[in-house]
Amino acid sequence: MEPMQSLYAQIAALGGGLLILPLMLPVAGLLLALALGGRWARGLALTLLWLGLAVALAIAATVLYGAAPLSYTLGGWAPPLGVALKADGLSAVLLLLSPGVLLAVGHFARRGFEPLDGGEETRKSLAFWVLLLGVWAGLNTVALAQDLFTLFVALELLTFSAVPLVALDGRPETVQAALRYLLFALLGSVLYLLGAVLFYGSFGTLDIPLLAGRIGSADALPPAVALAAALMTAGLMAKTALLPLHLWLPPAHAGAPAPASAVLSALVVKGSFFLVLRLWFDVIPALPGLPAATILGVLGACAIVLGNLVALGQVRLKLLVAYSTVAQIGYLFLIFPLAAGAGSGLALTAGTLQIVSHACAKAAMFLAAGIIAYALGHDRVRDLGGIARALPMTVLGFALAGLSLVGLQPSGGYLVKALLQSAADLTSQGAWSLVPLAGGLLTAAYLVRVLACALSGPRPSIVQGPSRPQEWLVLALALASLLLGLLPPEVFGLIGIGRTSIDTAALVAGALASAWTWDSLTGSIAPVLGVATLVLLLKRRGLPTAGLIVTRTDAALRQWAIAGLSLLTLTLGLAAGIALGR
Amino acid sequence: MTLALTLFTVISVSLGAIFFLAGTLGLLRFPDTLTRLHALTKADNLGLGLVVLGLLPQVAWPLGALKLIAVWLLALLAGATVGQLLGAAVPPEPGTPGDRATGAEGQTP
Amino acid sequence: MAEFLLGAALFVLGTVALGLVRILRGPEDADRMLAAQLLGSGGVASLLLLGVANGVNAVGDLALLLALLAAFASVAFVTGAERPEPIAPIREMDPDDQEAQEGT
Amino acid sequence: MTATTLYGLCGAALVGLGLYGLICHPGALRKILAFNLLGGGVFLLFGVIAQRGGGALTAAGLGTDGDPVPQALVITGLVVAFAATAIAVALLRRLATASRHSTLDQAPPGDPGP
Amino acid sequence: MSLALAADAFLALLILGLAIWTIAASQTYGAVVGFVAYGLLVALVWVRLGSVDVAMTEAALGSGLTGLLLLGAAAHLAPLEAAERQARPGPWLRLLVGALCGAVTAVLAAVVLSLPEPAPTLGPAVAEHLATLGVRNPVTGVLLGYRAIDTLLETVVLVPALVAVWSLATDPAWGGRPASPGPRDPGSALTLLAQVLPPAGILVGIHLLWVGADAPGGKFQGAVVLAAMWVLVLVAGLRRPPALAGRPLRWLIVLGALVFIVIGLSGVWLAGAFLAYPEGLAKPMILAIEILLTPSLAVILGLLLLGPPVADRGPGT
Repeated sequence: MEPMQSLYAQIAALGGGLLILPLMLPVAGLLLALALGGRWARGLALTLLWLGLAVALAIAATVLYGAAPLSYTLGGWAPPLGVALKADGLSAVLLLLSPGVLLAVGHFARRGFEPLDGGEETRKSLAFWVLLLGVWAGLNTVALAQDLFTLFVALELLTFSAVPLVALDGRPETVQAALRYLLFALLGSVLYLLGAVLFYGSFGTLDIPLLAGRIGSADALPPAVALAAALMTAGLMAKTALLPLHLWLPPAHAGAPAPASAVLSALVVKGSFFLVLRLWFDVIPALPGLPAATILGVLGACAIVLGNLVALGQVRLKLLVAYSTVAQIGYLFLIFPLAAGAGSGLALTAGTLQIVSHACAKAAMFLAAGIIAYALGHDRVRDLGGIARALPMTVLGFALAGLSLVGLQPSGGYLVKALLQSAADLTSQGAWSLVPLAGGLLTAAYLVRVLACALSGPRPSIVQGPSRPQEWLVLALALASLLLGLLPPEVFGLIGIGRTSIDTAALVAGALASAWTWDSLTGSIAPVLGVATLVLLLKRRGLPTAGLIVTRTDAALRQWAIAGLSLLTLTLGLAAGIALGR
Repeated sequence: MTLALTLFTVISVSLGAIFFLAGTLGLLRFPDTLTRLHALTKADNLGLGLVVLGLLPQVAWPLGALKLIAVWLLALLAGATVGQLLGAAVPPEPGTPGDRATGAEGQTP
Repeated sequence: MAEFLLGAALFVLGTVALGLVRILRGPEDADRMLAAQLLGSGGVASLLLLGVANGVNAVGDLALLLALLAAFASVAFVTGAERPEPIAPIREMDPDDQEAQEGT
Repeated sequence: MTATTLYGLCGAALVGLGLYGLICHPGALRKILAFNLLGGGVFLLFGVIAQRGGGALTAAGLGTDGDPVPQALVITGLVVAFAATAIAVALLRRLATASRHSTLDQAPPGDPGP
Repeated sequence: MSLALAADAFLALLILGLAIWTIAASQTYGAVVGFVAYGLLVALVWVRLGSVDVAMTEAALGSGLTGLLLLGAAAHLAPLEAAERQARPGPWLRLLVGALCGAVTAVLAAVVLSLPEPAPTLGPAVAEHLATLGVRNPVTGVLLGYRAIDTLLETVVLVPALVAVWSLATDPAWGGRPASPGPRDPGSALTLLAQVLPPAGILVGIHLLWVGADAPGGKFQGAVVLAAMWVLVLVAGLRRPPALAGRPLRWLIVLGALVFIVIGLSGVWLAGAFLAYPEGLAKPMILAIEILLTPSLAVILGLLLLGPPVADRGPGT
């Protein structure tokens, strides 16, 4: 214990200076990886990620045990003139999550993105690792920067690194998916930037704490603030792919190589969502009490229901997993109407845990789907027969990750559901808590559909099997999500640090308190079993007409012009919902 | 002396402006691409040259004047090149649609 | 003097802007290019006039920059089409899917 | 009516035009063009805000004396927008040569469809 | 004064007219030409808005290099335009989108007109500390002093962007050279231009970089000019584009940003903060960063323009 203490004291003495490391490690890494070339890129990226994980742990520990955020002014110029970095609990969670997931994905991708035998660089062996470091740099900057424009540059860093990952295998349909992703994400960025411009025009600063102070001291929200918040929220929603704006996500996430899909689904969409959290909880904490929050909640609910239903009808496994991401993004936005007043702490904790839990689970599912697709040479759900015999560990990992999404104890999904339930009860908006229940059942339905296909039938012939470590990594990610609730409750205290009067550790402990009672267990397991039987009984039937309607709706919404229309409507609606709410 | 210089500037700049006007009119009124091209490159080179000439007495020697002359020389070079490049790219017989410009020509508003 | 130069700048800009009608009317892309070219040299002239009128040196630098890049649009006009891998006018496409479907 | 008001209105109109083009034009290159107009509108609005921040100093006319912070940010933004355009054009060229497609809604050949 | 206002109104209307043309033109090539002209006029607006720095960047990058990129693409994609037109959304949908865009414009205009008076500004604060940085151009002070992190991240952003463009190469072409036209007729106008213009251009680029500390100009503007000259030489076929796997080229690409980081880190020990400059050394350090960033930026911008590598000498791969 003694040396640990002194190490901790040394790290704490560094204080805010520690924050330079997560900012500069990935940046220097990506520059050096390009310069040194494909022979070194992989080793460099993995080494730096391990180093980054250690730094993130140190920062998280300092924040947690110091019970105060770390901050740093760059260049010694205090805002509004300069730019400040701050690591509060939320940032610390993202700082930890990114290298964690990236390491798993990176080790998974050791095979498939390696240089040639002679050490000669290939296209994939350079591009993948440079872009992976770019994603990491973007996420870390998103986590730490406190300036709306610096955050804009960080978002662009994230987008520019994520888009080419989609098109890495170069088939025309993935190139098209990447182009669609890029253009829609750029539309989102411009709206975000326009919002930032209006903030600067109104208050003469882009620094989040200063803005919060100046907005909070005004009597009413000026129209410029309402429009700015609406533009930024809508732009970020476009980048996060919340339901009517999800046109780019399924083809991009399903078309990318498996490790890239995992990164895109687990982390990249969370980067823009993280900024929604910053905007709604830090810049303008009054927002969740306004009608605009209901808009976000309703869209979230629609995403959960529609996304899951479309996933249920998918023919291909990777598209099924991609639509599951569309649905899971819905949970993230469900928190905003529940964050009004007393529900704030519960909602924020639920949102943060959903980020973490979904990141691990979805990374596991995409990697598993990738293994299966490589092994069989295709990923048609109907023809998965017997794959569980050939790849038992992979299918187990897929199933466990799925259980976390369903929300069984003690998974992260369960915690999210329980916290949302408490927040709904506390703010007396009970209807919202029905959505996660329905979502869980639908998730169970498509999970059972996949597993039923995977478990039945004879052992198929394998085109290209996974390596043992790859299977272990899938399992590890799935378990991380499934066992999230078993972490000591004090750890969850991290989330609330930097915010007054929120004890997130206590909130999580409260949500876990009733997790293992008989009622609660049967309450979660019985409906899932019911759905499973139903699915197995109906397995032979084709797609019912209701399914056809859902698929058609989804296809219509994914037309570019319709999505653009939705984006405009949403922007104006949110602006009205903010301006008229006061 | 200053009066003479001022007068010089006024006359020269005005002449330059008139050449620009002539160039524009040529661009709008001349019948085909090649004649428009030739009228234009001459007019705007001369126009810019006269403007530069007129401004010379009004700027600091020698740096300001050098910059002005450099601008004019660069514009001359650009004008000559553009004339050559576009001239070569225009289809030989006026009126025949270019290979890139197939389709709804007349519809442009 | 400053007023005269300002007025002259406006006059030149106004005149060359009239030429923009060529961008609308075409008919050849080369005609459109000519209008842009005229706008460029007119813009340079009016910048020079403005810079001297207001005594701002940097505007002269801007004019220098514009004059330097003036020929580039036309260079792109001539060279743009001749990049490699041209798109064949009409041809049955042959999907270059050498890579198997395994990546999906 | 002052110059800043005028350019403010102009910027707002450019945003509207850019949005329309980005949403309604089927061709990807036209979308890229529209994106550049949209970005130009946003930058122009930022410039107007910088100019307003210059206050009485800029009333005289020319000179670099608006609020320099937005001006610097616009320069950064322009570089980022150029990089975005370059990626988009490269993707589009690749898509067009590989599949003779330059739109986003029609699936290129070889796509089994969702 | 009203003359100036009339000029502003005229300029604003011209810009709107060209923007409408860019959106409404039936042919993409014509639309791009309109966009190039629009960029020129926007540069003039920036002069009117009191920022020659931005005007230079807009003229060189926003109109110049972007126009070059888009003109090339428009020519390349011209055969596909007929198919595009058939994919237009229906008239009602366009009408609806148009109405909503109009609404966004109206709300935005109303908000912009209602921004607070007197406008909040950081102008005085920027000017107050400018002497500490040793530069006289406030925009350079912001870019390399107060908000150096944005500039650093932004040069870093260009690297994934470049890798993104490169990653669109085919596997066999990886590490090769971007497409080049091959040698041309030595007497052609293009060759002549590519021989005469670059020396002048390099001088102008260095001039812009050099005055940047005290007057409008700086590394971005200088780098764009240098990039344009380089591309001109390559397009004219005077030189072959570099092979993208070359070590020296790769190091040149990252050199500027790496030096920026190293100088920034040295600030931790010398001046007490990351990206801070020690007293008295601020100006030389800022100049060092600018000078070293310029070639890196120029190479990156040029390579972004040149596109992905293609298979060596294979006609029409």
